[in-house]
Amino acid sequence: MKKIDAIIKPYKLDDVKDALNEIGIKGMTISEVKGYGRQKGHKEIYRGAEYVVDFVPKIKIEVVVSADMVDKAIEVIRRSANTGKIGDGKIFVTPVDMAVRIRTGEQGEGAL
Amino acid sequence: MKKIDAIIKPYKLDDVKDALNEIGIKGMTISEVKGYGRQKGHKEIYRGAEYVVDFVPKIKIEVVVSADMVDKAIEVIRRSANTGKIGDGKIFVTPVDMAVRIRTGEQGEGAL
Amino acid sequence: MKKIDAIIKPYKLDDVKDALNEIGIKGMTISEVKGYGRQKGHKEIYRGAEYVVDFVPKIKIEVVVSADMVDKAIEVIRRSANTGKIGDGKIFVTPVDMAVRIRTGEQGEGAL
Amino acid sequence: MFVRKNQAALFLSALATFAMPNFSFADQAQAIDTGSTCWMLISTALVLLMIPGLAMFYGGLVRTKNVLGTMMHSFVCLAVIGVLWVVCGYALTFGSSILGGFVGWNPDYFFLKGIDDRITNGIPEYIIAMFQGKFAIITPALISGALAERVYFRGYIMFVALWFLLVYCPLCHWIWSPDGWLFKMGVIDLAGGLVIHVSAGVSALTVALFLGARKGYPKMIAQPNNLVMTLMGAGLLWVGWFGFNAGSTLSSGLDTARALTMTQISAASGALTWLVIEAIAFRKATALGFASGILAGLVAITPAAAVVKPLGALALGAFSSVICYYALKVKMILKYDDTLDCFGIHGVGSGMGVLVLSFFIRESWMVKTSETVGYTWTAWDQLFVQLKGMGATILLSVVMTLGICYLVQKTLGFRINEEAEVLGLDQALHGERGYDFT
Amino acid sequence: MFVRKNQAALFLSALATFAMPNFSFADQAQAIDTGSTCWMLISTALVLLMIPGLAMFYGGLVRTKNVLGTMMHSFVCLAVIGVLWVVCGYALTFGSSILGGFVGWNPDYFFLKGIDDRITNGIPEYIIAMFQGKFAIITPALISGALAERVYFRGYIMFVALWFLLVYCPLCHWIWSPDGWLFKMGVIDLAGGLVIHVSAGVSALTVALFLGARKGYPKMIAQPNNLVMTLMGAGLLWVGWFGFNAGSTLSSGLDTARALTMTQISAASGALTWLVIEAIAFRKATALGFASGILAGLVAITPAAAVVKPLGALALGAFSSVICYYALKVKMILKYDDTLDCFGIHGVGSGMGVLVLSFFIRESWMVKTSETVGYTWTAWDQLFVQLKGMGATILLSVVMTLGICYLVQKTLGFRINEEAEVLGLDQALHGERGYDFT
Amino acid sequence: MFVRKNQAALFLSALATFAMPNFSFADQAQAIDTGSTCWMLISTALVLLMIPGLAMFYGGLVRTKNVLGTMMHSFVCLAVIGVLWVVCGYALTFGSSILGGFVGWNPDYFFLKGIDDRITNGIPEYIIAMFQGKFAIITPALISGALAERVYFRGYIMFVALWFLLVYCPLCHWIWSPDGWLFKMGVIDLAGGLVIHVSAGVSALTVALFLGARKGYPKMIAQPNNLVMTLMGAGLLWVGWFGFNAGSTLSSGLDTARALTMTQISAASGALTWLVIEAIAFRKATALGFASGILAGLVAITPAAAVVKPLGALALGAFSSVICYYALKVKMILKYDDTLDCFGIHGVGSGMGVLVLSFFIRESWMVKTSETVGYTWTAWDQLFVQLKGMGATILLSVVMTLGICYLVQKTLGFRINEEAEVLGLDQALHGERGYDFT
Ligand SMILES: Nc1ncnc2c1ncn2[C@@H]1O[C@H](COP(=O)(O)OP(=O)(O)O)[C@@H](O)[C@H]1O
Ligand SMILES: Nc1ncnc2c1ncn2[C@@H]1O[C@H](COP(=O)(O)OP(=O)(O)O)[C@@H](O)[C@H]1O
Ligand SMILES: Nc1ncnc2c1ncn2[C@@H]1O[C@H](COP(=O)(O)OP(=O)(O)O)[C@@H](O)[C@H]1O
Repeated sequence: MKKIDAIIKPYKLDDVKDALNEIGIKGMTISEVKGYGRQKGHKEIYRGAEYVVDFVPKIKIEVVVSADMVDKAIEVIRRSANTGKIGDGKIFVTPVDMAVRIRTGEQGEGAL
Repeated sequence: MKKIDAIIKPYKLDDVKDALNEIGIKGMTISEVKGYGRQKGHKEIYRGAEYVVDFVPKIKIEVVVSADMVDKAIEVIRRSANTGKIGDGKIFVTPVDMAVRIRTGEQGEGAL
Repeated sequence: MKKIDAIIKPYKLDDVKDALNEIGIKGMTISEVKGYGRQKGHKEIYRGAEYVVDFVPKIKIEVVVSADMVDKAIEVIRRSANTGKIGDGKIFVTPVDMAVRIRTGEQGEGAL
Repeated sequence: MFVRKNQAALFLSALATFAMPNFSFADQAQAIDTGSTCWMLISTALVLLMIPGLAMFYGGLVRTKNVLGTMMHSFVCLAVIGVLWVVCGYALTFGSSILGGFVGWNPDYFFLKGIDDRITNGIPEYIIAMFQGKFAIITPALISGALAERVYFRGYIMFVALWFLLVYCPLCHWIWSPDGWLFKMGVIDLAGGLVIHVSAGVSALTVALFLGARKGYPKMIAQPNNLVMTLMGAGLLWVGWFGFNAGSTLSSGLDTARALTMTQISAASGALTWLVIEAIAFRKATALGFASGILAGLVAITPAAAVVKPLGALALGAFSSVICYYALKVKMILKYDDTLDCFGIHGVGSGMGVLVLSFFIRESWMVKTSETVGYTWTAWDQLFVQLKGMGATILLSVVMTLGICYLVQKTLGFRINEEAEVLGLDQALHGERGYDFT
Repeated sequence: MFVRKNQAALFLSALATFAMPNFSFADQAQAIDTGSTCWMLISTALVLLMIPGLAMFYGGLVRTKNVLGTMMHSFVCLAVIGVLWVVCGYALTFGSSILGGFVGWNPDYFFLKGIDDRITNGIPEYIIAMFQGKFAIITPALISGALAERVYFRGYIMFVALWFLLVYCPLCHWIWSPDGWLFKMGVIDLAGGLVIHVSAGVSALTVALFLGARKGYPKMIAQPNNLVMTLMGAGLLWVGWFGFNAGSTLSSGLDTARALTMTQISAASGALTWLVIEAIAFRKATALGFASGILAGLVAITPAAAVVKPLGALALGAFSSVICYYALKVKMILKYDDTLDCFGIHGVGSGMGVLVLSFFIRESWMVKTSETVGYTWTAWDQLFVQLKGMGATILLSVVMTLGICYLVQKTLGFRINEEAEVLGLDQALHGERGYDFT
Repeated sequence: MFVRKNQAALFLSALATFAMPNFSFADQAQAIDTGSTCWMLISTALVLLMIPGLAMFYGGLVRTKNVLGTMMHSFVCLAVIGVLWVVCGYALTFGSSILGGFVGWNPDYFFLKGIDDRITNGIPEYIIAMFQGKFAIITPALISGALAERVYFRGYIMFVALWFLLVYCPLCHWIWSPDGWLFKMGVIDLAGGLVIHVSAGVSALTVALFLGARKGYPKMIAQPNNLVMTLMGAGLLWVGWFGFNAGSTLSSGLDTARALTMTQISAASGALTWLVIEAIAFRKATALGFASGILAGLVAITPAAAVVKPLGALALGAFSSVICYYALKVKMILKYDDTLDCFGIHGVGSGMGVLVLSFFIRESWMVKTSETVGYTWTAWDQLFVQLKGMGATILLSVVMTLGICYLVQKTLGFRINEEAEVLGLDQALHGERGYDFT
């Protein structure tokens, strides 16, 4: 099994979720994160002073999938999260030794 | 060393924390996440319209443990987080190459 | 490639970010987390009762780097996040199989 | 005192209660009634309180990224209309008819130059002017509910300024100025069922249709960022409404007490009704529904507060919640994006009140009017008058608002570009964030 | 004017200050005192402001998942009691005694049918009725602090409705109606130390014991979701309290000024005292403690505001914070779950005020009363009267409240089921979330 | 009534309007003017409302970790100054001159012992005392904007107490007491341009320089935690300001209406101007800028509200926003840390108003004054008087504030230690968190 961390633009979440659903990935965990990178943060104004906010709001999607699903999942995320603009985000794939479903105790892919 | 990511129901946090403490795991990092899966989100009402919220609040516990503690930790989390209802969550185990304690620079298991 | 998870004290974020920038690491993702460990939480008062808050606010920095950058990055984080006081945090290193830049589809280190 | 009630009504209340201001000097023209003056001072403050109240009510209902922009839609009227009112607004509304009665004018009112020591019915005219000004400020702010989350701020400012000059001023003159044609016709509109709520509601619907829906609507689920603040806002609005309605009697007497009483009763009745409807429909009672019921009750009684009695107030509040609730259902079917339901509540609820009040008028009032007109005045006679008033209001509002929308769109721009809409008004137009709790 | 002060006190203030309303007409029955009328209008608005104020104060103290539900506990009284008051509340409280004086009744007050142009002491009776109604609305809302985070909304509504009819109406009649037996006995309770705060506090304790503690209490640490809002609420409560206490003089004169002054002083003194206690106990000064001190000072002066002088007000405020602080300590030992300390502050603090005021009464008042009764009236005589009043209040509150609790539990259900309690009221009962800042 | 306006002005308004309170009894000394009394009661409540308003305004601008501590800086004045005022404040300010006129004293005012049934100009003196007390409470609270996020709470309390005794009391006596030397000189300061805003602003700057900047300033970017609350606060401040300025006429008449009118106009003009400046500078319009413009307009009109006319009010509001905007720019160059710009807005804007009002005074007022002084009184004559007043205010404020700062620093400690500053005031000093939305 592999864990896919996808860091995307917040307003793309629904598209990505639906896209993953279509290829049968029906579980995921998301969190609000802030990103730093090429994409420059926006300007804010405070009593006549203008300053740049370094960190940009992003959504991180964590989804654990069976090895054979990885490429498909990556492809799907790429397509659905892509806007062609700087800051679209990244996808990282990391190994997973084991997965357990707390409710049943099932292990491995059956737990997904 | 292994990293255990446990996604649980928020109100179970204290139980899990205490359970881990009992087996001598005295450090962990938690974050608020939102989950998507079999468990359906709750209904909300807005001016006469009813709609379902897809994502369910969850707590993610990240705890890095020495290899020999993994099974014990999983077992303990399973027991303490279990309610038998859909949405109890998952446990994922991933490999860790190295751990460092920032304060002292200790490396490996000594850093935990 | 490796993923470095650094859990640090919130007010140290800017120092760490700048330090990483200096060694040419120009991308990272951060999130607000809560930590539990040796560092005891602070006391709060509620209508004459005093109680301890177990979890301490921390910032988690996730940065994926090429294998050869890992030691340098760890060293830099350690130095910039260190205050010598309990609760300075941890650095965890985990393997990364693949990285993809959503915008371009670039893979591997080129995606960072 | 004649400004806000048609003469029969006033006359009657005078007979009924000797409620003439108690002057301390022979020279009445100059004598101050400290009590009535005090009530007008505080009523002005109470209506002012409704602006932050409205900003909180609306601001809590939008998405976090638009909270400041939405609140600014209410606040900015304090500045823009606040200044315009002093410059020419009071003259255009309460001056004597010009242009065939389309608006009024009075050089003394231009920059409020000539009223520095004028006193009417024991009340300094300055304070009357300020009180009336608050109504001019809040009306365009109400419309902002319909265009929330998707307009340029500069375009919005141009819109409210023009709307004030081309819709509010004429309408206010017609209905509240002693020589306004609808006033003379005997239209009953104590505190602005037509002048404020129907005009705002109908214009809101027009703007909403002109602008089109927000990106993703209606699929996009509502995400009120702060219903807690919306509740606070509803509370402040209720408080402010006492000044809004009871202050409109321009005195501190029996009619004032009546207006406040009916306002309280109708708001309570509206809130209770909405609660019951939701309890039946969903077996749940939402805070937003409750707040909507409060508003439904308040807008319904606004035109009627001085002429109906407690039973009438109970009825108007209840009717209003029922009809507004279904108006919102209809919106969901027609799928137009009156974002915060300015039309669905202010237009529909207050419109209902303007008409239905005809059937709940105090007997003594009807008797009196019959004497004045010389034949038995029935509810149907009054209803007919009210209908004429509403027709004129709707016509003026729709036509002018459409014209203004096109003008704004062509010049400064009205509907915001997609990128800014996605980013959110706060960041794109105001360079700020509403909250930063990290 | 006689409603809220026993006759001796009134008489005296009249002598001392000629503070009779200044009528403008011979026919006093009909003449309007625009100043006093204005003060009653605004006092009604100020007490209304206390409802959102209380909702904010309480709402900020619960966990995020219950914030809307908790605020609705206050707001819903505006609708439920607001309507009941018009239907029968005013008749049951201020009508002439029936059922051997248990409650009152007056057909004219039924649906406020018969007071459309009635004026008393220069003030339209409508506004008196509305002012009194606000007290009826806020009292059950206070109790909601004791049952926070663990009741069904439907059950809560049934509870407040019954409690209003069976506890508030009788008690209000006994103490504030001219023919109430405790009124005649000379109980001093200007603005509701007994009628409002002791009755609410004692009932709150009863409900808390009946319902039992929340899941996880007391181990579960308190997690106020928004102390910032609690502070705002405390501010609004203080402002509203000026109308609450000073409005209770039903005039705009010397007694009014006295009541407002003592209210201000006692609140300041209470806040300062709580600050000092915490500074000593923890070397910290909490915002919640400060807000609690404000409330402690306000509830303590409520019964006494018109009879004590500044020194007395300083003392009552200070005593109140000390005794309330220790009452909360006791709660932690006994481990009952009066969640937001309605008993610990309103019951204890105001109860103290009701009794201790006896020792701070204005000399002139004592002299006057002595003349009335024909022998030297001492603080101890007054204390004895106050004790009787308190005894009756406690007895009625405990017995009726218990009965109502059982009834509600058996019918609609009162204590919420565990799953919903874990989920939170907002989601389970209202289908909403208080905040969505994402 | 003489307290707040110099005699010429008063005299004139009397002539112009017969605005003498309407007494109901021959014995004027004792007769109550219920209308004016009502306005003073409500004005007191309105100024009280400004404390939560200010707490919200300031509280929203700091970082989350300091929100409660910052709000407490405003709230605690209600307790500390609230009690001190009753004990000796009123005596020190409005008693007759002692110590060569440095302060006043009147044994009757000590603990407000001797005014229990005193009535002046138809208004119970108690309420005058309470109204004046609110000004004493809010003034030190304003200063807290300059020392936000970096002082010990205990040190802050000591500071405000001493500042009240050594700066506010003398200054208030000089300018508002009938035998104050600046009052006699004819300084115009209706509601506290000098007494409140310039004194607070100048002292704020002094404290800011004494304490030095916060850790990380100015590199550390501003992170207002809740601009939404700041907007709410600005709204409440505007509402409260009506009581602040119009209440300062100590009556309910023509001058009152004038004061409220000019206040409304100047605030609107100030807000609009700031909006325009930002639109030009950034092509954006910030909510904070708008709120700052409201404040700029309000502080500028505060000294002038009763003497200028609408055009003057428009001008003062606009000037104020321009000059304040640039004052903030200068701050960024000089890099001193007047954290929430108490000097930059209250000091600069109100200071401008105090001087520039000279050129907008109502003609009739100038005529009248000329008669009084016996030669043609010009704007320049008045400006000279105003300058003297400002000089005295600045001198007293700077010298005393510096002294107090050193004393506090040496005794209880003023500037907080670095660790606590990093941790945040809420956790370190109050043991609480402002929000817990998890
Ligand atoms: N080395 C990295 N490790 C972890 N996250 C990264 C890294 N580089 C970028 N990111 C995340 O990806 C987001 C987008 O990256 P950015 O360089 O801004 O644009 P792009 O994705 O187009 O290259 C960043 O906001 C950050 O959250
Ligand atoms: N494939 C997955 N990858 C990551 N997280 C998942 C995955 N599937 C489920 N989860 C997480 O586990 C939570 C519980 O899963 P769910 O299917 O709802 O119930 P159950 O755990 O009983 O199977 C989800 O809310 C989500 O946060
Ligand atoms: N075993 C662990 N797994 C994951 N995170 C941990 C672990 N132990 C500690 N942490 C994180 O590191 C933070 C600091 O650890 P702590 O023991 O408090 O101090 P120190 O870093 O000085 O040893 C904790 O707050 C927690 O967030």
